[in-house]
Amino acid sequence: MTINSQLETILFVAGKPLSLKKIVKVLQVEEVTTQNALANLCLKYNNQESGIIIIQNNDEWQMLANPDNHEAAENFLKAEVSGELTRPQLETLTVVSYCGPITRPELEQIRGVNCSLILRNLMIRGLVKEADDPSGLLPKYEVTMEYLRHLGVNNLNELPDYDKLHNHEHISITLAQTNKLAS
Amino acid sequence: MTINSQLETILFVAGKPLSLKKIVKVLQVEEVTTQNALANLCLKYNNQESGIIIIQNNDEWQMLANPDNHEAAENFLKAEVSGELTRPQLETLTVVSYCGPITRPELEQIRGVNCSLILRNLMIRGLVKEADDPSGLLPKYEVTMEYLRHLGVNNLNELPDYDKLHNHEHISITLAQTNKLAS
Amino acid sequence: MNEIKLEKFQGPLDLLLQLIELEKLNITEVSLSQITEQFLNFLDKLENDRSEELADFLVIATKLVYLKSKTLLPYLYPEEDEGPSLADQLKMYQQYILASKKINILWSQNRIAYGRIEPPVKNTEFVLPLNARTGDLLKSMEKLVSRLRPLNPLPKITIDRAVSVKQKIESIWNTLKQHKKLNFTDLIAESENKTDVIVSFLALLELMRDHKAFINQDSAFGNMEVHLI
Repeated sequence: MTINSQLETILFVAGKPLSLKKIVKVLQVEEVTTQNALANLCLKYNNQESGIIIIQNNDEWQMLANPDNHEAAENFLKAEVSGELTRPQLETLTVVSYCGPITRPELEQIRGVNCSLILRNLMIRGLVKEADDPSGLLPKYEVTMEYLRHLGVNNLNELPDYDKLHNHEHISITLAQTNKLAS
Repeated sequence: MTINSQLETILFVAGKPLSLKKIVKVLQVEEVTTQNALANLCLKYNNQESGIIIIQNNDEWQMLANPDNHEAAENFLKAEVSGELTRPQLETLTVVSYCGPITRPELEQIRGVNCSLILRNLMIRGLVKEADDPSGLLPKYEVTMEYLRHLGVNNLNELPDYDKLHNHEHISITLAQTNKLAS
Repeated sequence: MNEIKLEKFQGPLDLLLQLIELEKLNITEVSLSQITEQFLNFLDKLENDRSEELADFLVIATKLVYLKSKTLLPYLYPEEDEGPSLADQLKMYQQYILASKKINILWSQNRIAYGRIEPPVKNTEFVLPLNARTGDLLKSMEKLVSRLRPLNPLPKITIDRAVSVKQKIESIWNTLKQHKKLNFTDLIAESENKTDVIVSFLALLELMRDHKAFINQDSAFGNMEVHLI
Protein backbone atom coordinates (compact mmCIF):
# COMPACT_ATOMS: atom_id res chain seq x y z
CA MET A 1 0.00 0.00 0.00
CA THR A 2 1.10 3.57 -0.63
CA ILE A 3 2.31 5.91 2.09
CA ASN A 4 -0.70 8.14 1.45
CA SER A 5 -3.05 5.26 2.12
CA GLN A 6 -1.21 4.17 5.27
CA LEU A 7 -1.18 7.73 6.57
CA GLU A 8 -4.92 7.98 5.97
CA THR A 9 -5.45 4.79 7.99
CA ILE A 10 -3.29 5.96 10.89
CA LEU A 11 -4.96 9.35 11.19
CA PHE A 12 -8.34 7.61 11.06
CA VAL A 13 -7.42 5.02 13.71
CA ALA A 14 -5.71 7.51 16.03
CA GLY A 15 -8.72 9.68 16.77
CA LYS A 16 -6.48 12.29 18.38
CA PRO A 17 -3.78 14.77 17.31
CA LEU A 18 -0.57 13.10 16.14
CA SER A 19 2.80 14.81 15.99
CA LEU A 20 4.82 14.65 12.79
CA LYS A 21 7.52 12.81 14.76
CA LYS A 22 5.11 10.12 15.82
CA ILE A 23 3.75 9.66 12.28
CA VAL A 24 7.27 9.33 10.90
CA LYS A 25 8.04 6.70 13.53
CA VAL A 26 4.94 4.64 12.78
CA LEU A 27 5.23 4.86 8.97
CA GLN A 28 8.99 4.23 9.14
CA VAL A 29 9.74 6.58 6.26
CA GLU A 30 11.69 9.82 5.84
CA GLU A 31 10.27 12.98 7.36
CA VAL A 32 10.07 14.69 3.97
CA THR A 33 8.07 11.76 2.54
CA THR A 34 5.65 12.04 5.43
CA GLN A 35 5.30 15.78 4.92
CA ASN A 36 4.52 15.23 1.25
CA ALA A 37 1.94 12.60 2.11
CA LEU A 38 0.34 14.97 4.64
CA ALA A 39 0.16 17.71 2.01
CA ASN A 40 -1.46 15.27 -0.45
CA LEU A 41 -4.00 14.17 2.14
CA CYS A 42 -4.91 17.79 2.90
CA LEU A 43 -5.51 18.36 -0.82
CA LYS A 44 -7.68 15.27 -0.97
CA TYR A 45 -9.81 16.09 2.07
CA ASN A 46 -9.85 19.81 2.61
CA ASN A 47 -12.41 20.84 0.04
CA GLN A 48 -15.81 22.30 0.59
CA GLU A 49 -17.92 19.20 0.06
CA SER A 50 -15.82 16.81 2.13
CA GLY A 51 -17.38 15.34 5.27
CA ILE A 52 -13.94 14.73 6.76
CA ILE A 53 -11.10 17.26 7.02
CA ILE A 54 -7.46 17.30 8.14
CA ILE A 55 -6.49 19.96 10.67
CA GLN A 56 -2.93 21.09 11.32
CA ASN A 57 -1.83 22.80 14.52
CA ASN A 58 1.86 23.69 14.15
CA ASP A 59 3.47 20.27 14.41
CA GLU A 60 0.32 18.21 14.96
CA TRP A 61 -2.24 16.66 12.65
CA GLN A 62 -5.72 15.29 13.20
CA MET A 63 -8.56 13.92 11.09
CA LEU A 64 -11.89 15.48 12.09
CA ALA A 65 -15.42 15.97 10.81
CA ASN A 66 -16.04 19.02 8.63
CA PRO A 67 -17.25 21.81 10.96
CA ASP A 68 -19.83 22.82 8.34
CA ASN A 69 -21.59 19.56 9.21
CA HIS A 70 -21.50 20.21 12.94
CA GLU A 71 -25.27 20.04 13.21
CA ALA A 72 -25.42 16.58 11.68
CA ALA A 73 -22.64 15.46 14.04
CA GLU A 74 -24.44 16.97 17.02
CA ASN A 75 -27.55 14.99 16.15
CA PHE A 76 -25.39 12.05 17.01
CA LEU A 77 -23.12 13.05 19.81
CA LYS A 78 -24.06 14.86 22.91
CA ALA A 79 -23.10 18.44 22.07
CA GLU A 80 -20.23 19.59 24.24
CA VAL A 81 -20.74 22.34 26.73
CA SER A 82 -17.73 24.52 26.12
CA GLY A 83 -19.06 27.83 27.35
CA GLU A 84 -17.95 31.32 26.55
CA LEU A 85 -14.46 32.71 26.87
CA THR A 86 -13.83 35.51 29.35
CA ARG A 87 -12.04 38.62 28.11
CA PRO A 88 -8.65 37.76 29.64
CA GLN A 89 -8.94 34.21 28.25
CA LEU A 90 -9.84 35.55 24.82
CA GLU A 91 -6.99 38.08 24.81
CA THR A 92 -4.44 35.51 25.89
CA LEU A 93 -5.68 32.92 23.39
CA THR A 94 -5.51 35.51 20.62
CA VAL A 95 -1.89 36.40 21.32
CA VAL A 96 -0.89 32.74 21.68
CA SER A 97 -2.74 31.90 18.42
CA TYR A 98 -0.93 34.52 16.38
CA CYS A 99 2.48 34.48 18.09
CA GLY A 100 2.81 30.94 19.44
CA PRO A 101 4.92 29.14 20.37
CA ILE A 102 5.63 31.99 22.76
CA THR A 103 7.25 32.27 26.20
CA ARG A 104 5.46 33.74 29.18
CA PRO A 105 7.64 36.90 29.38
CA GLU A 106 6.97 37.54 25.69
CA LEU A 107 3.24 37.12 26.19
CA GLU A 108 3.32 39.43 29.21
CA GLN A 109 5.26 42.02 27.25
CA ILE A 110 2.45 42.14 24.70
CA ARG A 111 -0.45 42.06 27.16
CA GLY A 112 1.21 44.22 29.80
CA VAL A 113 -0.02 42.01 32.63
CA ASN A 114 1.13 38.96 34.52
CA CYS A 115 -0.25 35.89 32.74
CA SER A 116 0.64 32.95 34.97
CA LEU A 117 -2.86 32.36 36.33
CA ILE A 118 -4.62 32.79 33.02
CA LEU A 119 -2.18 30.42 31.29
CA ARG A 120 -2.74 27.78 33.96
CA ASN A 121 -6.47 28.17 33.62
CA LEU A 122 -6.30 27.79 29.81
CA MET A 123 -4.03 24.75 30.12
CA ILE A 124 -6.45 23.07 32.50
CA ARG A 125 -9.22 23.79 30.03
CA GLY A 126 -7.09 22.15 27.35
CA LEU A 127 -6.99 25.19 25.05
CA VAL A 128 -3.28 25.98 25.52
CA LYS A 129 -0.35 23.65 26.07
CA GLU A 130 3.40 23.71 26.48
CA ALA A 131 5.05 23.28 23.10
CA ASP A 132 7.44 20.39 22.63
CA ASP A 133 10.65 22.41 22.52
CA PRO A 134 13.64 20.78 24.15
CA SER A 135 15.98 23.59 23.06
CA GLY A 136 14.48 26.41 25.05
CA LEU A 137 15.20 27.13 28.67
CA LEU A 138 11.86 28.83 29.14
CA PRO A 139 8.73 26.84 28.27
CA LYS A 140 6.88 28.03 25.19
CA TYR A 141 3.12 27.96 24.88
CA GLU A 142 0.90 27.22 21.90
CA VAL A 143 -2.81 26.66 21.31
CA THR A 144 -4.19 23.11 21.18
CA MET A 145 -6.04 21.17 18.52
CA GLU A 146 -9.05 21.34 20.83
CA TYR A 147 -9.03 25.12 20.38
CA LEU A 148 -8.60 25.00 16.58
CA ARG A 149 -11.32 22.37 16.35
CA HIS A 150 -13.68 24.68 18.18
CA LEU A 151 -12.91 27.65 15.96
CA GLY A 152 -13.59 25.49 12.92
CA VAL A 153 -10.39 26.45 11.08
CA ASN A 154 -8.06 23.92 9.48
CA ASN A 155 -4.87 25.75 10.24
CA LEU A 156 -3.75 28.72 12.32
CA ASN A 157 -2.88 30.62 9.16
CA GLU A 158 -6.58 30.72 8.29
CA LEU A 159 -7.21 33.08 11.23
CA PRO A 160 -8.23 36.63 10.26
CA ASP A 161 -5.22 38.85 9.41
CA TYR A 162 -2.84 36.02 10.28
CA ASP A 163 0.10 37.17 8.16
CA LYS A 164 -0.08 40.70 9.46
CA LEU A 165 -0.38 39.79 13.12
CA HIS A 166 1.92 36.79 13.00
CA ASN A 167 4.78 38.78 11.52
CA HIS A 168 3.92 42.04 13.20
CA GLU A 169 6.85 44.44 12.86
CA HIS A 170 6.79 45.42 16.51
CA ILE A 171 6.58 41.91 17.83
CA SER A 172 10.01 40.89 16.71
CA ILE A 173 11.53 44.02 18.22
CA THR A 174 9.51 43.72 21.42
CA LEU A 175 10.37 40.06 21.77
CA ALA A 176 14.03 40.72 21.07
CA GLN A 177 13.92 43.26 23.86
CA THR A 178 12.31 40.78 26.26
CA ASN A 179 14.96 38.22 25.45
CA LYS A 180 17.71 40.74 26.03
CA LEU A 181 16.26 41.55 29.44
CA ALA A 182 15.96 37.88 30.28
CA SER A 183 19.50 36.99 29.31
CA MET B 1 -23.83 20.96 2.67
CA THR B 2 -24.75 17.98 0.50
CA ILE B 3 -26.28 14.78 1.83
CA ASN B 4 -23.13 12.90 0.75
CA SER B 5 -20.98 15.17 2.87
CA GLN B 6 -23.23 14.91 5.92
CA LEU B 7 -23.37 11.13 5.57
CA GLU B 8 -19.57 11.03 5.45
CA THR B 9 -19.41 13.08 8.66
CA ILE B 10 -21.89 10.89 10.48
CA LEU B 11 -20.20 7.62 9.58
CA PHE B 12 -16.86 9.17 10.57
CA VAL B 13 -17.89 10.39 14.02
CA ALA B 14 -20.04 7.34 14.83
CA GLY B 15 -17.20 4.84 15.02
CA LYS B 16 -19.67 1.94 15.05
CA PRO B 17 -22.09 0.26 12.62
CA LEU B 18 -25.19 2.36 11.89
CA SER B 19 -28.49 1.03 10.61
CA LEU B 20 -30.05 2.58 7.51
CA LYS B 21 -33.02 3.57 9.64
CA LYS B 22 -30.81 5.45 12.08
CA ILE B 23 -29.00 7.27 9.26
CA VAL B 24 -32.29 8.29 7.65
CA LYS B 25 -33.43 9.66 10.98
CA VAL B 26 -30.27 11.69 11.58
CA LEU B 27 -30.08 13.08 8.04
CA GLN B 28 -33.83 13.73 7.94
CA VAL B 29 -34.15 12.79 4.28
CA GLU B 30 -35.94 10.08 2.27
CA GLU B 31 -34.68 6.52 2.54
CA VAL B 32 -33.98 6.35 -1.20
CA THR B 33 -31.87 9.53 -1.00
CA THR B 34 -29.87 7.98 1.82
CA GLN B 35 -29.36 4.78 -0.15
CA ASN B 36 -28.08 6.77 -3.11
CA ALA B 37 -25.70 8.70 -0.88
CA LEU B 38 -24.42 5.44 0.64
CA ALA B 39 -23.78 4.04 -2.84
CA ASN B 40 -21.90 7.21 -3.80
CA LEU B 41 -19.79 7.05 -0.66
CA CYS B 42 -18.89 3.41 -1.33
CA LEU B 43 -17.72 4.39 -4.81
CA LYS B 44 -15.63 7.19 -3.35
CA TYR B 45 -13.95 5.13 -0.63
CA ASN B 46 -13.88 1.52 -1.68
CA ASN B 47 -10.92 1.54 -4.03
CA GLN B 48 -7.59 -0.16 -3.59
CA GLU B 49 -5.57 2.84 -2.48
CA SER B 50 -7.98 4.21 0.08
CA GLY B 51 -6.93 4.21 3.74
CA ILE B 52 -10.56 4.21 4.84
CA ILE B 53 -13.33 1.92 3.60
CA ILE B 54 -17.12 1.66 3.97
CA ILE B 55 -18.48 -1.77 4.76
CA GLN B 56 -22.07 -2.97 4.65
CA ASN B 57 -23.32 -5.78 6.81
CA ASN B 58 -26.93 -6.49 5.87
CA ASP B 59 -28.71 -3.36 6.96
CA GLU B 60 -25.77 -1.75 8.78
CA TRP B 61 -23.02 0.55 7.55
CA GLN B 62 -19.65 1.39 9.05
CA MET B 63 -16.52 3.38 8.20
CA LEU B 64 -13.35 1.42 8.95
CA ALA B 65 -9.61 1.46 8.32
CA ASN B 66 -8.61 -0.45 5.19
CA PRO B 67 -7.58 -3.94 6.40
CA ASP B 68 -4.73 -3.93 3.86
CA ASN B 69 -3.09 -1.32 6.09
CA HIS B 70 -3.42 -3.43 9.24
CA GLU B 71 0.34 -3.43 9.76
CA ALA B 72 0.53 0.35 9.90
CA ALA B 73 -2.49 0.46 12.22
CA GLU B 74 -0.95 -2.15 14.50
CA ASN B 75 2.36 -0.29 14.52
CA PHE B 76 0.52 2.73 15.73
CA LEU B 77 -1.41 0.95 18.47
CA LYS B 78 1.70 -0.87 19.61
CA ALA B 79 3.62 2.40 19.85
CA GLU B 80 0.74 3.77 21.92
CA VAL B 81 0.79 1.02 24.51
CA SER B 82 4.44 0.10 24.76
CA GLY B 83 7.70 1.76 25.53
CA GLU B 84 8.51 4.24 28.25
CA LEU B 85 5.94 6.65 29.58
CA THR B 86 6.32 10.28 28.58
CA ARG B 87 7.04 12.71 31.41
CA PRO B 88 3.41 13.96 31.56
CA GLN B 89 2.15 10.36 31.52
CA LEU B 90 4.47 9.36 34.36
CA GLU B 91 3.47 12.37 36.43
CA THR B 92 -0.23 11.63 35.91
CA LEU B 93 0.27 7.99 36.87
CA THR B 94 2.16 9.17 39.95
CA VAL B 95 -0.62 11.47 41.12
CA VAL B 96 -3.22 8.74 40.56
CA SER B 97 -1.01 6.32 42.54
CA TYR B 98 -0.37 8.56 45.55
CA CYS B 99 -3.64 10.53 45.57
CA GLY B 100 -6.18 8.16 43.98
CA PRO B 101 -9.06 7.59 43.76
CA ILE B 102 -9.13 11.07 42.33
CA THR B 103 -11.44 12.99 39.95
CA ARG B 104 -10.17 14.50 36.72
CA PRO B 105 -10.68 18.13 37.86
CA GLU B 106 -8.66 17.40 41.02
CA LEU B 107 -5.92 15.76 39.00
CA GLU B 108 -5.84 18.67 36.56
CA GLN B 109 -5.70 21.21 39.37
CA ILE B 110 -2.69 19.44 40.86
CA ARG B 111 -0.88 19.10 37.53
CA GLY B 112 -2.07 22.43 36.13
CA VAL B 113 -2.86 20.99 32.69
CA ASN B 114 -5.68 19.17 30.96
CA CYS B 115 -5.31 15.40 31.43
CA SER B 116 -8.07 13.82 29.34
CA LEU B 117 -5.87 12.39 26.58
CA ILE B 118 -3.23 11.18 29.02
CA LEU B 119 -5.78 9.43 31.23
CA ARG B 120 -7.21 7.71 28.17
CA ASN B 121 -3.76 6.52 27.23
CA LEU B 122 -2.99 5.21 30.71
CA MET B 123 -6.31 3.37 30.68
CA ILE B 124 -5.54 1.76 27.31
CA ARG B 125 -2.24 0.58 28.78
CA GLY B 126 -4.09 -0.99 31.69
CA LEU B 127 -2.30 1.18 34.28
CA VAL B 128 -5.30 3.21 35.41
CA LYS B 129 -9.03 2.53 35.62
CA GLU B 130 -12.21 4.22 36.71
CA ALA B 131 -12.87 3.42 40.36
CA ASP B 132 -16.13 1.78 41.40
CA ASP B 133 -17.71 4.66 43.20
CA PRO B 134 -21.47 4.75 42.84
CA SER B 135 -21.78 7.75 45.17
CA GLY B 136 -19.82 10.28 43.18
CA LEU B 137 -21.17 12.31 40.32
CA LEU B 138 -17.73 12.63 38.72
CA PRO B 139 -15.79 9.47 37.89
CA LYS B 140 -12.72 8.86 40.04
CA TYR B 141 -9.54 7.26 38.78
CA GLU B 142 -7.21 4.78 40.47
CA VAL B 143 -4.36 2.50 39.46
CA THR B 144 -5.16 -1.09 38.44
CA MET B 145 -4.41 -4.17 40.55
CA GLU B 146 -2.35 -5.48 37.68
CA TYR B 147 -0.07 -2.47 37.80
CA LEU B 148 0.34 -2.78 41.56
CA ARG B 149 1.18 -6.48 41.23
CA HIS B 150 3.84 -5.71 38.65
CA LEU B 151 5.28 -3.08 40.97
CA GLY B 152 5.55 -5.76 43.62
CA VAL B 153 3.39 -4.02 46.19
CA ASN B 154 0.18 -5.37 47.68
CA ASN B 155 -1.31 -2.09 48.61
CA LEU B 156 -0.87 1.56 47.66
CA ASN B 157 0.31 2.45 51.14
CA GLU B 158 3.38 0.31 50.53
CA LEU B 159 4.60 2.88 47.98
CA PRO B 160 7.73 4.71 49.23
CA ASP B 161 6.92 7.60 51.59
CA TYR B 162 3.23 7.02 50.98
CA ASP B 163 2.03 8.55 54.24
CA LYS B 164 4.07 11.69 53.78
CA LEU B 165 3.18 12.22 50.11
CA HIS B 166 -0.41 10.97 50.13
CA ASN B 167 -1.62 13.85 52.28
CA HIS B 168 1.07 16.35 51.49
CA GLU B 169 0.23 19.88 52.55
CA HIS B 170 1.10 21.38 49.15
CA ILE B 171 -1.40 19.10 47.50
CA SER B 172 -4.20 19.84 49.95
CA ILE B 173 -3.59 23.58 49.54
CA THR B 174 -3.74 23.26 45.76
CA LEU B 175 -6.96 21.26 45.96
CA ALA B 176 -8.51 23.68 48.43
CA GLN B 177 -7.94 26.40 45.85
CA THR B 178 -9.89 24.40 43.25
CA ASN B 179 -12.84 24.08 45.53
CA LYS B 180 -12.69 27.75 46.29
CA LEU B 181 -12.59 28.62 42.60
CA ALA B 182 -15.38 26.20 41.82
CA SER B 183 -17.69 27.50 44.50
CA MET C 1 -12.09 60.54 33.69
CA ASN C 2 -14.41 58.95 36.18
CA GLU C 3 -16.38 57.47 33.35
CA ILE C 4 -13.99 54.51 33.32
CA LYS C 5 -14.97 52.04 36.00
CA LEU C 6 -12.36 50.01 37.77
CA GLU C 7 -13.89 46.69 36.79
CA LYS C 8 -14.07 47.70 33.15
CA PHE C 9 -10.41 47.30 32.23
CA GLN C 10 -8.10 44.30 32.07
CA GLY C 11 -4.68 45.72 32.74
CA PRO C 12 -2.60 48.86 32.38
CA LEU C 13 -2.53 48.76 28.57
CA ASP C 14 -6.27 48.33 28.41
CA LEU C 15 -6.69 51.29 30.78
CA LEU C 16 -4.38 53.40 28.59
CA LEU C 17 -6.38 52.49 25.48
CA GLN C 18 -9.62 53.46 27.16
CA LEU C 19 -8.22 56.75 28.44
CA ILE C 20 -6.94 57.57 24.96
CA GLU C 21 -10.31 56.73 23.43
CA LEU C 22 -12.14 58.78 26.04
CA GLU C 23 -10.04 61.82 25.19
CA LYS C 24 -10.47 61.08 21.48
CA LEU C 25 -6.71 61.09 20.97
CA ASN C 26 -4.50 59.13 18.59
CA ILE C 27 -1.93 56.82 20.05
CA THR C 28 1.23 58.95 20.09
CA GLU C 29 3.85 59.65 22.71
CA VAL C 30 2.49 63.14 23.16
CA SER C 31 -1.08 62.02 23.78
CA LEU C 32 0.13 59.33 26.16
CA SER C 33 2.04 61.88 28.19
CA GLN C 34 -1.16 63.93 28.34
CA ILE C 35 -3.02 61.19 30.16
CA THR C 36 -0.25 60.41 32.66
CA GLU C 37 -2.08 62.08 35.47
CA GLN C 38 -5.35 60.31 34.80
CA PHE C 39 -3.48 57.01 34.77
CA LEU C 40 -1.72 57.73 38.07
CA ASN C 41 -5.09 58.54 39.59
CA PHE C 42 -6.16 54.95 39.11
CA LEU C 43 -3.24 53.60 41.10
CA ASP C 44 -4.71 54.26 44.52
CA LYS C 45 -8.09 52.92 43.46
CA LEU C 46 -6.37 49.73 42.37
CA GLU C 47 -4.72 49.33 45.70
CA ASN C 48 -8.00 48.71 47.44
CA ASP C 49 -9.57 46.25 45.03
CA ARG C 50 -6.94 44.80 42.75
CA SER C 51 -3.71 45.09 44.67
CA GLU C 52 -2.29 41.95 43.02
CA GLU C 53 -2.14 43.82 39.72
CA LEU C 54 -0.36 46.86 41.10
CA ALA C 55 3.08 45.76 39.92
CA ASP C 56 1.93 45.61 36.28
CA PHE C 57 0.47 49.09 36.53
CA LEU C 58 3.62 50.51 38.11
CA VAL C 59 5.70 49.30 35.15
CA ILE C 60 3.54 51.30 32.75
CA ALA C 61 3.33 54.26 35.17
CA THR C 62 7.14 54.48 35.09
CA LYS C 63 7.12 54.53 31.29
CA LEU C 64 4.48 57.26 31.30
CA VAL C 65 6.41 59.43 33.71
CA TYR C 66 9.49 59.00 31.54
CA LEU C 67 7.47 60.03 28.46
CA LYS C 68 5.99 62.98 30.27
CA SER C 69 9.37 64.24 31.39
CA LYS C 70 10.69 63.76 27.86
CA THR C 71 7.82 65.77 26.40
CA LEU C 72 8.29 68.53 28.95
CA LEU C 73 12.04 68.80 28.58
CA PRO C 74 13.00 67.29 25.26
CA TYR C 75 16.50 68.83 25.31
CA LEU C 76 17.41 66.51 28.20
CA TYR C 77 16.77 63.50 26.02
CA PRO C 78 19.03 63.37 22.96
CA GLU C 79 17.62 61.61 19.92
CA GLU C 80 18.60 58.01 20.09
CA ASP C 81 17.20 54.68 19.14
CA GLU C 82 15.40 53.44 22.19
CA GLY C 83 13.60 50.50 20.61
CA PRO C 84 9.84 50.24 20.55
CA SER C 85 8.12 53.03 22.41
CA LEU C 86 5.15 52.78 24.71
CA ALA C 87 3.04 54.11 21.84
CA ASP C 88 4.24 51.24 19.61
CA GLN C 89 3.52 48.74 22.36
CA LEU C 90 0.03 50.12 22.81
CA LYS C 91 -0.71 50.12 19.09
CA MET C 92 0.33 46.50 18.91
CA TYR C 93 -1.83 45.63 21.90
CA GLN C 94 -4.75 47.38 20.23
CA GLN C 95 -4.39 45.21 17.14
CA TYR C 96 -4.59 42.04 19.21
CA ILE C 97 -7.65 43.37 20.99
CA LEU C 98 -9.30 43.90 17.60
CA ALA C 99 -8.24 40.40 16.51
CA SER C 100 -9.60 38.91 19.73
CA LYS C 101 -13.04 40.22 18.82
CA LYS C 102 -12.88 38.34 15.53
CA ILE C 103 -11.68 35.21 17.32
CA ASN C 104 -14.61 35.53 19.69
CA ILE C 105 -17.01 35.53 16.74
CA LEU C 106 -15.42 32.32 15.42
CA TRP C 107 -15.60 30.75 18.86
CA SER C 108 -19.24 31.71 19.42
CA GLN C 109 -20.39 30.25 16.12
CA ASN C 110 -19.87 26.78 17.60
CA ARG C 111 -18.81 25.60 14.17
CA ILE C 112 -17.01 22.70 15.80
CA ALA C 113 -15.04 19.99 13.99
CA TYR C 114 -16.00 16.81 15.84
CA GLY C 115 -13.76 13.81 16.32
CA ARG C 116 -14.57 10.12 16.20
CA ILE C 117 -16.02 8.17 19.07
CA GLU C 118 -13.48 5.44 19.00
CA PRO C 119 -14.38 1.86 19.65
CA PRO C 120 -12.68 0.79 22.90
CA VAL C 121 -9.20 -0.59 22.31
CA LYS C 122 -8.53 -3.83 24.13
CA ASN C 123 -5.11 -4.14 25.61
CA THR C 124 -4.35 -7.84 25.33
CA GLU C 125 -1.28 -8.15 27.49
CA PHE C 126 -0.04 -5.98 30.33
CA VAL C 127 3.45 -4.58 29.94
CA LEU C 128 5.02 -2.67 32.82
CA PRO C 129 6.57 0.49 31.39
CA LEU C 130 10.31 0.51 32.08
CA ASN C 131 10.21 3.92 33.71
CA ALA C 132 7.18 3.44 35.95
CA ARG C 133 8.60 1.51 38.91
CA THR C 134 8.16 2.57 42.52
CA GLY C 135 11.41 4.58 42.53
CA ASP C 136 10.24 6.52 39.44
CA LEU C 137 6.91 7.26 41.07
CA LEU C 138 8.62 8.52 44.22
CA LYS C 139 10.97 10.80 42.30
CA SER C 140 8.17 12.16 40.15
CA MET C 141 5.96 12.78 43.19
CA GLU C 142 8.70 14.59 45.08
CA LYS C 143 9.33 16.83 42.08
CA LEU C 144 5.64 17.61 41.81
CA VAL C 145 5.27 18.43 45.50
CA SER C 146 8.19 20.83 45.41
CA ARG C 147 6.76 22.48 42.29
CA LEU C 148 3.47 23.01 44.11
CA ARG C 149 5.05 24.87 47.00
CA PRO C 150 2.79 27.89 47.50
CA LEU C 151 4.46 31.10 46.38
CA ASN C 152 5.14 33.78 48.94
CA PRO C 153 2.62 36.51 48.45
CA LEU C 154 4.09 39.62 46.81
CA PRO C 155 5.25 42.22 49.30
CA LYS C 156 2.36 44.56 49.74
CA ILE C 157 3.01 47.80 47.92
CA THR C 158 1.07 50.68 49.23
CA ILE C 159 0.14 53.67 47.22
CA ASP C 160 -1.78 56.35 48.97
CA ARG C 161 -3.97 58.93 47.43
CA ALA C 162 -1.92 60.85 44.94
CA VAL C 163 -1.78 64.60 45.08
CA SER C 164 -2.43 66.00 41.64
CA VAL C 165 0.47 67.45 39.67
CA LYS C 166 -1.34 70.75 39.53
CA GLN C 167 -1.64 70.99 43.33
CA LYS C 168 1.99 70.03 43.64
CA ILE C 169 3.15 72.71 41.19
CA GLU C 170 1.36 75.32 43.24
CA SER C 171 2.79 74.06 46.48
CA ILE C 172 6.39 73.94 45.16
CA TRP C 173 5.96 77.32 43.49
CA ASN C 174 4.82 78.88 46.76
CA THR C 175 7.68 77.37 48.73
CA LEU C 176 10.15 78.45 46.08
CA LYS C 177 8.88 82.02 46.07
CA GLN C 178 9.45 82.14 49.83
CA HIS C 179 12.87 80.51 49.97
CA LYS C 180 14.30 81.27 46.49
CA LYS C 181 16.15 77.96 46.64
CA LEU C 182 15.48 74.49 47.99
CA ASN C 183 16.72 70.91 47.86
CA PHE C 184 14.72 68.32 46.00
CA THR C 185 15.45 65.91 48.85
CA ASP C 186 13.71 68.26 51.26
CA LEU C 187 10.88 68.65 48.84
CA ILE C 188 10.14 64.96 48.88
CA ALA C 189 11.07 64.37 52.50
CA GLU C 190 7.46 64.53 53.51
CA SER C 191 6.26 62.36 50.68
CA GLU C 192 4.20 59.52 51.98
CA ASN C 193 4.77 57.25 49.04
CA LYS C 194 6.38 56.75 45.64
CA THR C 195 3.49 58.24 43.70
CA ASP C 196 3.99 61.41 45.67
CA VAL C 197 7.67 61.49 44.70
CA ILE C 198 6.77 60.92 41.05
CA VAL C 199 4.23 63.72 41.18
CA SER C 200 6.73 66.09 42.78
CA PHE C 201 9.24 65.30 40.07
CA LEU C 202 6.70 65.93 37.32
CA ALA C 203 5.65 69.19 38.97
CA LEU C 204 9.26 70.29 39.06
CA LEU C 205 9.66 69.51 35.36
CA GLU C 206 6.59 71.61 34.58
CA LEU C 207 8.08 74.54 36.52
CA MET C 208 11.31 74.22 34.57
CA ARG C 209 9.47 74.18 31.28
CA ASP C 210 7.61 77.32 32.25
CA HIS C 211 10.96 78.94 33.11
CA LYS C 212 9.96 79.44 36.70
CA ALA C 213 12.76 77.33 38.10
CA PHE C 214 16.10 75.79 37.19
CA ILE C 215 18.05 72.95 38.70
CA ASN C 216 21.67 72.43 39.68
CA GLN C 217 22.99 68.94 40.10
CA ASP C 218 26.70 68.32 40.76
CA SER C 219 26.80 64.68 39.82
CA ALA C 220 24.52 61.96 38.60
CA PHE C 221 22.17 60.94 41.42
CA GLY C 222 23.56 63.85 43.45
CA ASN C 223 21.33 66.29 45.27
CA MET C 224 19.25 68.57 43.06
CA GLU C 225 19.13 72.22 43.99
CA VAL C 226 16.01 73.97 42.80
CA HIS C 227 16.36 77.73 42.15
CA LEU C 228 13.77 80.37 41.56
CA ILE C 229 14.19 82.23 38.29
